[in-house]
Order: sequence, then structure tokens, then C-alpha cells
Amino acid sequence: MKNGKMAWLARRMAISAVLLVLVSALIFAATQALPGDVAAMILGTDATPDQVAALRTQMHLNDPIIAQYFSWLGGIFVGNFGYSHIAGLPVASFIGTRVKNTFVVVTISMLFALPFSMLLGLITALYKDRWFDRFVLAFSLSVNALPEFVLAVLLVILFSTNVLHILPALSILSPGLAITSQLPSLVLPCLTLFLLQITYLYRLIRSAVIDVLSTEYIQFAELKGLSLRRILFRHALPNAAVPALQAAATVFAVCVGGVVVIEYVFAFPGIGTALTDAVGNRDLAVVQFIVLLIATTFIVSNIVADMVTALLTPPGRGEGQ
Amino acid sequence: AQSETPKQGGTLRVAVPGSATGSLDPHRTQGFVADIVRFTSLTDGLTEYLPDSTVGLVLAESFTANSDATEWTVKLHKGVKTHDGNEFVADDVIYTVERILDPKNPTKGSSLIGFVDPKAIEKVDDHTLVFKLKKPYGLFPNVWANRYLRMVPRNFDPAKPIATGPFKFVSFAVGQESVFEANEQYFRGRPPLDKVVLINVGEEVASINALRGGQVDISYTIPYTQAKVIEADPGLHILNNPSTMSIPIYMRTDIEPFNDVRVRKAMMLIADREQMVKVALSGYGLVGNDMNGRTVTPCATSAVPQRKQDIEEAKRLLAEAGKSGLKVDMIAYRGTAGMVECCQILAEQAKKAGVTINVKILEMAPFIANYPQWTFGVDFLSDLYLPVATRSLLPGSPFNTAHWDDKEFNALQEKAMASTDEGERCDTIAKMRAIENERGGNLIWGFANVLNGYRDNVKGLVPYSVDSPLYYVRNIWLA
Amino acid sequence: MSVFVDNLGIELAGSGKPIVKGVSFEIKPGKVLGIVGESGSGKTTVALAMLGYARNGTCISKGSRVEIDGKDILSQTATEIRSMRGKLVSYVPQDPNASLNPALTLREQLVEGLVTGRNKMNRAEALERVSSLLAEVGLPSTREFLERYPTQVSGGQLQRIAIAMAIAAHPRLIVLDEPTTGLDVSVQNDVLRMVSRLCTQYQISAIYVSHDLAVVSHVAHHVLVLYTGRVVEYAECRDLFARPSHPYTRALLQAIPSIRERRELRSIPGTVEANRMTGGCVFRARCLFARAKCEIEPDLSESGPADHLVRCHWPIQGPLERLLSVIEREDAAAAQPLLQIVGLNASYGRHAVLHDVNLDLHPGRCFAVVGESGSGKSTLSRSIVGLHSQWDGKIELQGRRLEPNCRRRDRGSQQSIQYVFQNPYGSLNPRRTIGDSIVSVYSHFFGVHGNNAQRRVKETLGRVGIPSSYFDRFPNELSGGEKQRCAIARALICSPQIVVCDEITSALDVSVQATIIELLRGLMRDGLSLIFVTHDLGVVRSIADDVAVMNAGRLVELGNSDQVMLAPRADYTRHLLANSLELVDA
Amino acid sequence: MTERQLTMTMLPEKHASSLVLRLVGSTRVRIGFMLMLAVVALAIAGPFFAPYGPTELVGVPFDIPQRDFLLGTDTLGRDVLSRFLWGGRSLVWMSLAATAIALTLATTLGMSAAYFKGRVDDAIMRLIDLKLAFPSIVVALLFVTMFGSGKLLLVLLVGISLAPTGARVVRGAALSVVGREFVQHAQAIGVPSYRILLRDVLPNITSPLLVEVGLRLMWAISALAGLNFLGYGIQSPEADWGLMINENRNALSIQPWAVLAPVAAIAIFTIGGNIFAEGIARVVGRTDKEEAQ
Ligand SMILES: Nc1ncnc2c1ncn2[C@@H]1O[C@H](COP(=O)(O)OP(=O)(O)OP(=O)(O)O)[C@@H](O)[C@H]1O
Ligand SMILES: Nc1ncnc2c1ncn2[C@@H]1O[C@H](COP(=O)(O)OP(=O)(O)OP(=O)(O)O)[C@@H](O)[C@H]1O
Ligand SMILES: [Mg+2]
Ligand SMILES: [Mg+2]
Repeated sequence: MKNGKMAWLARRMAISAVLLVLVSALIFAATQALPGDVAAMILGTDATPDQVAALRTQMHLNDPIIAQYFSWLGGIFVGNFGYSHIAGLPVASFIGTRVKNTFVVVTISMLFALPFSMLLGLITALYKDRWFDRFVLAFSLSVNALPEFVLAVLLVILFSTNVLHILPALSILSPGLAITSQLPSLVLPCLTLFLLQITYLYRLIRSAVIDVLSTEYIQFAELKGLSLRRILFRHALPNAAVPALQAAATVFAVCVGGVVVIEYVFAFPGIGTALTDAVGNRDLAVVQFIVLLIATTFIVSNIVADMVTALLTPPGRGEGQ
Repeated sequence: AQSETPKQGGTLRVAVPGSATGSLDPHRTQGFVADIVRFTSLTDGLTEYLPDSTVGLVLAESFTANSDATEWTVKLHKGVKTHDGNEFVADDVIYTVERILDPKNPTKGSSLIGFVDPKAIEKVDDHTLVFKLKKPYGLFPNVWANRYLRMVPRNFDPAKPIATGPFKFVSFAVGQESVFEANEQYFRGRPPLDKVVLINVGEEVASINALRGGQVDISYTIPYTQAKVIEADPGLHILNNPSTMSIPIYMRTDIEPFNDVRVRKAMMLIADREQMVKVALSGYGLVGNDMNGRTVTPCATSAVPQRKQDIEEAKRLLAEAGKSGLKVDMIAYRGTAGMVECCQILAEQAKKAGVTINVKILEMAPFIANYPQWTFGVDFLSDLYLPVATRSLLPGSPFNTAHWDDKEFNALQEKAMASTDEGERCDTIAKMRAIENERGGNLIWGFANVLNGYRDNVKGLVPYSVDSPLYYVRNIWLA
Repeated sequence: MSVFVDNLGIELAGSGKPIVKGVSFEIKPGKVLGIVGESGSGKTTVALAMLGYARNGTCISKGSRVEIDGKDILSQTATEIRSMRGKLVSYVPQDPNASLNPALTLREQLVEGLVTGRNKMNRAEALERVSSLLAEVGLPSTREFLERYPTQVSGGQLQRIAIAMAIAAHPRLIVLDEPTTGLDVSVQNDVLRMVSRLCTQYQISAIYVSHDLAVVSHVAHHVLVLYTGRVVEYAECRDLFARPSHPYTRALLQAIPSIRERRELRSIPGTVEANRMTGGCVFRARCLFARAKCEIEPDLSESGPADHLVRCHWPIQGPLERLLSVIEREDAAAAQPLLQIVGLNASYGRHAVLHDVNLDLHPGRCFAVVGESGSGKSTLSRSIVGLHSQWDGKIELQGRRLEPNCRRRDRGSQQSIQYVFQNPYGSLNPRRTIGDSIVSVYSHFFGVHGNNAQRRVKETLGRVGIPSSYFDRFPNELSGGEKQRCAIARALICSPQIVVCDEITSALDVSVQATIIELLRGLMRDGLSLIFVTHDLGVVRSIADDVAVMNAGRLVELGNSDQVMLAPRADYTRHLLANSLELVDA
Repeated sequence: MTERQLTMTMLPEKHASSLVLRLVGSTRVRIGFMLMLAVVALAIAGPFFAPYGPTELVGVPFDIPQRDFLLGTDTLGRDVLSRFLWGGRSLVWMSLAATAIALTLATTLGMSAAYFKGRVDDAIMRLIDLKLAFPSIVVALLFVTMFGSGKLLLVLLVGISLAPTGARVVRGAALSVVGREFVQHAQAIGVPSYRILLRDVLPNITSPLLVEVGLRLMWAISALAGLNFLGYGIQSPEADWGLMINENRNALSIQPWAVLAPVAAIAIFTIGGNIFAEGIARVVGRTDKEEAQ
């Protein structure tokens, strides 16, 4: 059994590695097709073509694409993620704190969203079609129907500028201080993400719980005279949590890669804006790094979710003993 | 505000538009506002602009020209110390000029002082230099006020920017935040502020929210349409800078369809400038008359009559040129507020004349990749008349987007530069501008004000027309 | 103290439409009441009501009384009812596989009922009790065993665990809802014996719900026959089987196949009308003796001896005339076999399931394959049709060798061998009408479309006794038996030589089973050959010509059915026969 | 009574036409459909009621609502009401088209993976992993930068980016169908795979599919709006709800109508779509449950 799990993990890792290389190759190829390049971006509008050409040579942008790619790929293996020509820094040190920021915010919001969505899913499933369920559904539909940007701005208006003045409007983080010591600045972006996550996750959990509640083993638990609490939390929830976990993994990855809009609104120094800026600036090494990071997050969070799922789900018939 | 005595102390937090560059280098820079605010706090020029767009001395104590303005003697202030305690001397000036003009490492300011040959600078003593020029140059002291010509000491290292400026470098996180502290030894006196924190904020709404929420004291960016909100807030103020910034719509004069002056003129007649200023700039600006230079002080204002919308005449000209029903692509990018909007307004106005303008909004990278080869588009320039003319109206100059090459104009420009007599120079400039109006390649519909927002307790802010007041943070103090 | 139920009714929550009405009975301590009836008759509904439980959308009618040990269950508050469940009255579910939480260990599920509610124990006590209970039901109580998950033990073991749970708190009443359905015969016997023993030992009353009359006849002291929510007959067990009085009870008994003789089965005409209590006798529409008076519902009244209650205006006295026409079996004409299987080995991955299976099927005959669950019967039949392709050996159809995978087989053999599935609910596409489903099969083989095809399909539906008005119906508008007949029609439309039937009657009620078996018998007369897979020896006896007995993937006995049933040679066959329950002799 | 009559009387409501009838009978379906229809109608008929042209410059920027401009003006001093009335068409058709593309792709891939199993399944799932691991925002940025923000391209991009997760859902749903006996039967008699997928599998996964319609419609709209936010969406001066939100977002606190009007329309459209899809899923699901009995 142990061996089987290890083999499974090893296989997943191998596939993931291939996947990552593919992702990086694709993105490398794609960025080559973009008009303009980093040299021209650095020199701006007043550069002469000669100057641009000189800078291109200096940055090895004239090397064959394959060679560029492999030199970059080779760097990865020695922990060198390339150099951001725009920032004038190695990518890792340029992006490092932003990566941390993004992960902190997404993780915090997720840590709240998961238990809350479980609870909410459980309650709404239990009181299916009653007013509370309908209210929560209406609320979640509305939250989801608003563009992220509008949602974020509404929260700012509510908590920072127009109605209440209790939270900072922007997540201005001092790079010198630990992000954890600047929690008030994180509240609004976390809240925005939290709302987006919970409204999606709770619906999944709700329907999973409804499914589970109609199973025979819940009916049997009921007939055994177990307390409602035990039935819900011990019998129903673990089984209902599985689909939500898988979704949570995807949501986590999506949030890591896709909170650009929120980063803009809160001036949050995360990787989303860094990515769009890097694409705009043709800062290839940064694009590569972030895309790979997002891809890795996606893969790792999925593997983790699969492992947790495997823990939660009992062996199938005929498996193990 | 000016009359009060500045109070010392405090940390000023400024929201500046985002930039991903990691450069603190005053010369090799992409030149975004954030970059400029940073390096102008750390460095000084030989001269600098004053709020009224005249030029004041900074590191230079005096400029003396020979009779035909081909040789300029510059005397430096004595006792100016860099942040690490070294004396700032003539060698540093020469180093800086060489650095700016280094052909291998192009810099933003190089075209401004293309007339200077670094080898022909003579160091007389540690505080005296003589610039020998090939051609006469009457406005020599003025040129050094440009923000891209800041002085750095020898062996300047952009990673540890040591210079002479009013603030010293503390920390810098690329695209995020930079922190500077007061230079106690500053030769013009320690600045009132203890510390300056520049925060990158990419999104306009965000920076306004930060200002309203009290997270910053100054927001560089205030969209025109938001000025009302700030003004309505008793704790906040708008600083309305009558900037020299123009937003020219260029038409390439060397290729179809705008090589025909009648087509260019038709476009100029199509534009309803009042509406463009009213809409694109929400009225925060001045109507233009197809000639550069919002102000040409100390010269007199132009006598050329203001061009007005005249659709019939435009149609007639187009018909005459055989270009009725013209269809043309127009390239815009989001350089500064009002740029994209003015294109869209022109496109709408052009419909009345049967002209179809298809506005394409480009990203920076593709825009730059083909710059300045676009046929029709919009750009922005922000400087006094002669520097603008030098860099964007002469053949081969970097921003000559219209590819304009007018013999008469070129000669006049040469004359204006060489002239040491103000009256003569003013006459020349007036002629140059008249030519621009008559057959230039730029539809200059207006000049944009620049709005900054600040909190009540911020003092010492005065409107600038050439630069931004934020390039002079040393004047600011907190009540 | 005993169990006393009076006028129990369960109805739909919204409309108040009754599901079960007016059920009354009494059970003495240590006695077992059997509740029998066909699918949907309300057995489970009644059983659940004993625990004060009504399924979602239903509720227990006012005026119902369920008294256990002197306590009126239905008048208690919800929390009190909860605390009585498992303690005063407990439940053994029909399908322990689905009823135990797959995500919790056996230990947790065994203990959880004991450490809560009234007389709760501490964990150590509970664990001790659990191990004595497991010993009681014949299971190990090792740590290792207790830490398993439900999926890691067999069905029989699970059912014992469920029974252990039920008796854990020494309840006064234990409700067993079809506890042995789906278990192998030998396991079923063990469980039955255990139930009887426990009830006597602890003086627990029990309700034993089953659709299998033979089983009930072996455990119950009293039997209650339900038909669409009404009690039609209630009597002492022996008395009921000796002198069934209600026409329905009698018809039901006549539909049961027997191992002892090969006889024609008699089905009940029509189908069960669920939830229709329209006023008259509930059985009148299908009753051979129905008359005008039957429009008035008869009372449940005594017939013959005291406490033999029947709900019929014309109860029939006297024993059931047992022997219907016994059918003689013809011997195989020693012709060339239609289908020949030689040295078949099949496996799933590395797990070998069939070992060296050899058999011959002759034209017009029925070849039955019997064996317990997991013996490989389905694998064999799926290998024949090519739905399972991981096998080697040889399968020849009229001397032509068949490809393992059905997709590689030629049209001819795809057409000649047809398969009917066990589960009638899954075998028809729920999104297509019956007609559409069958027409598409016909067009597929014969390229005939439109009216001609429709006519042909209607004809075939007629052959299996489905009126042509069903042509435009969707499967969910059909009963299980009708669906299975449609599935047979879908096989017949291909003009096959062989139809492989995999337990096609095991999901059906006996009366429906009888219809299907007789239908197949008729088709065989027309020259069709059958491979008939089943675990029910009675069914084998009634239809098969030849029998193969399978155990663990091997054929342990092969022969004609008389010989195998009457004079089994293999030990295993004898074991099977010994454990198969027949109705107790009157 | 004959058996025939008997079975007729005892049967539940008819199925075929009854599905449609039941759908119409469901409050959710009706409400959802009405909401969607209202927005579609607004999008189609809106232009006929617009007081000004969609690009006409009629006032100063961000003027508040008044008699001439019932919803005020926008960033270029255009009439918000007119742009609002003009602006539904592109968003409505684009989001519907993107949803259709996403679902078509998802269904094809998901069903094939579930049905063919083994290598095909592996290949499809890895392809999906690849697509999922690749941040869609980057894909969009790259393609739009290369080919410009044509509507067709946007629709394709959004459609494709929404397909993979849908394919997973479809695969999950299809897995339980492809094992069913009627599918095996079709295989056993050699019905071609495409026909099995189309006739046997597809109709049986409609209920999860319909739920996906709602979700994906919502995501398609928010993806289109998100692209607009980054400046990669539909370009001015066209009137489009997504673009309106983006153009006027800075003025949310001074002239909220320029943003809120399109936001409200979009919200109603997506909420309607969700309620509609969920209503259908409920009805179909209930029918399925009855079938399972
Ligand atoms: N939750 C429910 N809501 C409505 N009707 C129900 C519900 N549960 C069961 N029924 C109906 O009640 C009737 C009796 O069902 P019940 O499960 O008691 O039958 P049963 O005799 O146990 O059948 P089986 O042998 O199939 O288990 C059936 O017609 C069924 O359709
Ligand atoms: N898809 C499968 N994968 C792996 N093993 C299987 C599979 N199907 C069946 N088996 C195994 O093959 C053996 C024979 O199964 P099969 O279904 O043929 O038995 P059966 O005699 O039909 O049993 P039942 O009476 O329960 O239907 C069993 O041990 C079963 O666990
Ligand atoms: Mg039952
Ligand atoms: Mg089987």
C-alpha cells in the first residue's frame, strides 16, 4: 500500500515535471511572437535603432531562440531563474516578496473560506429551500455576478472611504516589515478573495451535503439514534468535503494566478500585477518565472488535494484488506 | 502658504504612478513619473526650473558666455558634499556629461546636449569648467535644468545612488516603495521633511482612495474627472499645475495621406478644440493653436489667430486633395490622461467631415517597437518651446513623429538657439510658431494641466509648469 | 411485555395520500413477525415506522400507535425518539454495504451508538461490549479487524456487524429489513439461524421483512402479507403457508419456483399498482375471483381458525393445489453444438477470475450457470458476448472462432449472440423511448428505417407481451418487469441464435420473475438457445436443460439439470442445495 | 379491466412532453428565463429607444443624471443611457457564444475521455492539466497582444479557457453513464462510438451540463469583463457593457450610473442564467431520480 502511494506520487511528479517543461516551452515560444522587446522598452521612444540593436546583443536577445531557452532552462536547475532586465535585478530577488505577499493573502483567505464554506454549506443543505438558504444563495449569486473590480471597490467604499473608515483602502506593504505584522492592510484584499471563494465553495459543499444526506448510511445513522451533531459533523461532512477539497485546490491555484484585478484596486504588491507588467514590458524572465510558479502551484495544490482526498476516502472494495 | 515658515520633521508619503523599473539612475531611465520623482530627490542639476518656468542656479554658481555664445564658463558652488562626504567638483561634471553622452549606453538626456563634446570640456580648476561648443548656444544654462541632466559624482553606482541631492537613499523595493531620508548636509539647507516614502500605485482609483483614506499625503495622479471629489473634501486639496504638457496629434508629413498639407490642415479644421479640452481634460487645460509652447515667456504671446472648427472648409480641402471620405488608422497609447480620449473625440468629430478614424489603442511595447514610424497618432511632450522644437520638430530628432523637415523652420531654430539676445530670440520663436501653425505636422489641440492631490497638512506645494512640484520635494513640509 | 401496533398508517407529507394504511399487529417477546410483500408494497415503510421514522416527504398518520415495552413511541418528542432508537428498538438495514458509512472504521461505527443516549457507557465498556457482541455474531474482535473500513469486509460480515449493532443495547424490538437479500445462500442461512437464536436467547421481539416467502417461512412465527400498503392476510406462519386464504397470497406462492421439480410457473396477471388505495379491494384488478362486491373494500376478518385474518370477501379455504403441470425435459440431440467454449481463462488485470472453463451449448436449449456471488458467472457471460475481452482460450460460434472484443467481431456474431442485463433499470436509455431504442437496434442490423422498422418492433414487443402503446414511452414509465421484457425484445429483434441472460430476474419480484421465465420458455420452443446465469437454484430447476455449477472461477459440476439437482456429484453442489431454502412444507 | 387499460391508469404523468411541461411549470426556470429574456430583449431592442447615438459626444464627462441625460454622462461626455441601451448586444452574444464553445469543447473532450478510457483518457486529461496549469490570463494577454482584440478571438479565448474544468465535470458525469448497461449493449452490437456518445451518453448528462451552463455563463461574462479591465477587451468607442464598466470605473464614486447600469444588467443576466440552469437541473434531476426508483 505504502509502496503504491509512493509510486503514485512519483508518477505524478514525473508527469508534472514534463508538464512544467511544456508550459515553459510554450510560453517561451509565445512570447517570441509578441511585437516589441525588452530592449526597446528600456530605451524608450527616443532611442535610435542602433542603440536598440546594441542593447539587444548585450542582453543575448539575438541568440537563437532554442539556445536562449535552454540557457534559461539550464539556469533553473542551479536555482537561477534569470534576470529581470526591467528591474535590473535577478528575478528571484525581484519577485520574492511579491510571491510571499500573494501566497500569504490567498492562504489567509482560504483558511477562512474553507471552514466557513463548510459550515455555510452544511447549514444551507440542512435548511434547503428555506429562507436562509435562499438568502445565502441570492447573496452568493450577486457577489458572483459582480465583476471582481466592482466588488472590491464597493468594499473600499464601505470600509475605507465613504461609509466607514475602519480599514486602510490600500494594501501598502512596507517591504522592510514582515507581511504578517501588517495585517490590517491585508484585510480588504483577503475579504474580497474570501467572498469570491466562499460563494463558490459553499455551493459545492451544499450540493455535496445534500447528496450525502440522502444516502442510506445517513438514514441508518439516524436510525441508530445518533445525535444530529454527530450525524452532520462525523458522518456527513467528511464525505461531503471531498469534492470541495478538489475545488478548493483549483480555487487556490486560480487565486494565486488570477488576482490581478484585486491587486490593482488595492495596490497590492503581488505577482498578478507583476505578471501583467512583465508581459507589457516584455520582461521575459519574469513572465517565465511567474507562469511557472502559477503552474507549479496548480500542480502541487492538486496533488495535495488528491492526497488529502485519499486520506479522507476509505479504500475502495477489494483495495487493501 | 509661502509666507509660513516651514516646520521641520515628519514623513511624507506620496503615491506615484506605478512603474516596474528598478532604476534609480537619473540618466538610464524609462522616465516614468515614479522614476523621476525618485532621482530628482537624490540628485541636483547645474540649474533647475522654477515654478514660473524660468531657470534657477543649483550646483552652478554662475554661467558666463563669450560673445557669440560658443564658449561657456561654469563656476560650481564650493563646499557641496555628496552623501558620502566627498566634495562635488568639476571632474564630476565632466564624468556626468560623458556618462550621458556615452554612445554605448544610451540615455534619455543625450539628445538634449548633443551639441556638447565632452572632450571639449576644459577643467580650469576644481570648481570651474569651460564648455567649448561647435555652434553658438544662447540658452546654455537653461538646458541644464532638464530633469534628465542631473549631476552625479564619479563612479556613480545606481544600486547605491550617492549624489548631492536633498535626500539620501534608504531603501528601494522595485515597483513597490522607495524610502529616502533628509540629507542633513545639504548645501542649500536641510530639507524640512525627515523622510520621504514613495509608494507605487498603478491604479488611479487606488491612489485617490489612498489619499482619501489617509494612507498617503500626496497623490501624484488625480484624473481630471475626479478633481471635484477631492475639492469637495475639506481635508483635501488639488494642486492645479499649468503644465507645459501638450498632447500633439501627429501626422506624418512624408507619406500618404498627410504629406499633402491640405489634408493636415483639414484635420486641424476638423478638431473642435474647445470640446476636446472640455471633455478629454475636463476643462483642465488650455486650447492649442497647432503650435508648441503653452507659454513662451518672457516673449509675447502669439498673434496668430486661433484656429477654429470649420467642417466645410475641411471638406473642401479634402476634396481638393482628392481625399474625401478619408479612412485612416490612428495609433494611441495610454501615456498620460487625455491622450486616448482626444483621439476618440477627434474620431467622433471627424465623422461630420466624412473622415473615418479608426483609433487603435496600443500597449507600450508594440507602440515603441515601431516608434516613431506611425503614420497618425498621438504623443505627449512636456517642456519649454525650444527644447521641444529641438527634440521633436527637427529632422532626425528623436520625437519627430511627424517626420517634419521644413528648411525655413530648421534655420530659424538654429538662429534661436544661437541667439543671445532675448528680443531677437522672441522674434524668431514667433516666426517658428507661425510656420508650425501654417504647415506643421502636429495638430496641437490643447495643453493639459497636471493635477496633484494633497492633504491639508502638506505645505510648500506650488504649481509648476515645466516640471512637477514633486520633482522638488525639498520644498515640501508637513504642518 | 410485547410490541403492539395499532392502526399504523404512513402517508405522503403534502397530499396526505396514504402509502400504508391500518396496519395492526402484536409481537410477543422472543417471537418473530414476518412481513412479506412485493416491491413497493410498503414493507420498509412499516419497518421504519417502528422506530418512529418516516422517510423524507412522508409522515406517520395521526391515530397510529406503536407501543414497545409499554412505551408509545409515536407520542414522544423528537429527542426522546432519538434516544430510544438503538436502545429500545433497533434496525438492521437491507443493504449494509450502503448503510455503513464508508469513511468510518467499523470500531467507530460499532461504538458510537453505545456511548451516547440513554444508558450510555464509557469507551472502555463499550469496546468490551463490542467484542462480546462480535463473538456473538461469529466475527473476530481483533484490533486489526475493528480498524477496517466497511469496504474491507465481505457482505455477509457486514450484515453480521449490522446485527451486532442492533442487539448491542439489548433492545426490545429489532427490525430486520431484508437482511439477507443479496447474500449468498450459505451466508443467508447462517444469518437466519443467528437471528432466531438471538431472539430466543434475549427474548427480543423481531420484525423480519422480506420479499422471499421461503426465507420468512423459516424464521417467522407470524406472517403479515402486504399488498400496496394494505395488510391482505395475517396468520400464524405454518397456518398461512398451509392454508393461504387470500387470492394474492395464493398467487404469490404459485409463482415461486421450486428446486424439487421442474414446473411451470404461474404469474399474476397485470402489475402492481403502487399507492392506489381507491376504495375497493386493493387486489381486485388482478384477482381471478374479483366480482362487483370487490369495489367495496373488505375488512380484515377471521377466516378459518382464530387469528388467521384475511382481507377478502371470498377467502379460499383449503391448501394450495401445489402441482401445476410438471414439464418433461428433453435430452439434447447430439448435434454439433451451437456455441463451444474451450479452455477459457479470464482475468481482470492480474487477477485471474475464470480458470479453464469448458462448455457446449446446443441449439434450442437452456444452459444455466449457477454459483455464488463472485464465482465468475458474469465474467463468463460477458466474455461470451465480448464485453469482457481479457481472456484466452476458445469460444466458437458454429465452429467460427470469436474475437475476444465485441467491437472486433463481425456483424453476424454481434447479431447472433445477444445479452440481457441483470439490472432492468440500467439496460434501457432513460432518455429514449422504448420504441426508439429498439428501432435503432433493428435499423443498425437490418438497415430498415421508418414504418417498416416500427411495425417490426411492435410485433416483437407483442411477442414479449408488451402492448404496442408502450412504443412511445420512456423507460421510467415502465415497471421493472416490463423493462426487462423490453430488454428481451431488444435482444429478439436482432433474430439472435443465443441470448445470454445474466441474472435477469434477480431484481424482480417472484410474480414478475414467473412471467419472464415463462416468456423465455416460450421463446426456446421457437428454437432460441439460452445461457441463463443465476444464483437461484429454483429458477435453474424450472427452466434449465443443462447446468454448470461454478465455484471460484471453476466449473465444479456439469450435467443435465435433473441429474445435478437430484443427484449432485460435487460437494459444492450438495452444499449449495443444502443451503437453498424451500418453502416449509405444509 | 384489461391489462392495457390498467397500466394506462396507473402510470405517472407522461414523460416526453412532460419534461417540457415540467420545465415550464418550474418557478425557477420561469424566473430565470424571464430575467435572461429581459436582458436579451434589452440588448436587442435597446438601440431603438436610445435618445442619442452610442458614440455621440453630448455633454461634459461624468455629468450626473438630469433631464437630458437620464443616467448622466460617461467619461467622454456621452449619454450613459444611450450607450447602455446600445451596449448589450456584443456582451450578450459574446458571452453566450463563449459559453457554447466552452461547453461544446468540454462535452466533446469530457465524454471522449470517459468513454474511450485508457490512453485517450490520459491524453485528454493531461492536455486539460496543461491548459489549467497555464494561467489563462497569460494566454489571453499573449493572444490579444499578437492578434488584437477581435471579438471572435475574445470569444474563442474565453471559450477555450473555460472548457477544461467543464471537461472534468462532464467526464465525471459521463463516467457513471458509460458503465451503464444500455451503453454496453450498444457497444456489444457494434454501434459506432460517435453515435453512442451522441445518442446514449450525451442525453444522460444533461443535468450536470445544464448546471455548467449557468456557471460558465457567469464566468464567461466575468472573464470578458476582466479582459476589459486589463484593456484587452472590446475597444472604445464601441458601446459595450463590459467596456462601459471599465471606461467609467474611476468615477464609481462620482457618477456611479455609468458603471452600475451595465453592472446591474450583467448581474441580472448571469443570475437569471444561473437560476434558469439550476431550475432545469432540478427538474431533470427529479426526473432522473424517479427513473432510478
Ligand atoms: N420518501 C418517499 N416519498 C414518497 N413516497 C415514498 C417514499 N418512500 C417510499 N415511497 C413509496 O412508498 C411505497 C412503499 O415503499 P417501501 O420502500 O416501503 O416498499 P418496500 O415494500 O420496502 O419495497 P422493496 O421491496 O422494494 O424494498 C412505494 O410505492 C414508494 O414509491
Ligand atoms: N471490473 C472488475 N475488475 C476487477 N475485478 C472484477 C471486476 N469485475 C468482477 N471482478 C472480480 O471477478 C470475480 C468474478 O466476478 P463476477 O462478477 O463474474 O461474479 P458473479 O459470479 O457474477 O457474482 P455475482 O453473483 O455477485 O454477480 C469477483 O471476484 C470480482 O471481484
Ligand atoms: Mg424495502
Ligand atoms: Mg454477476
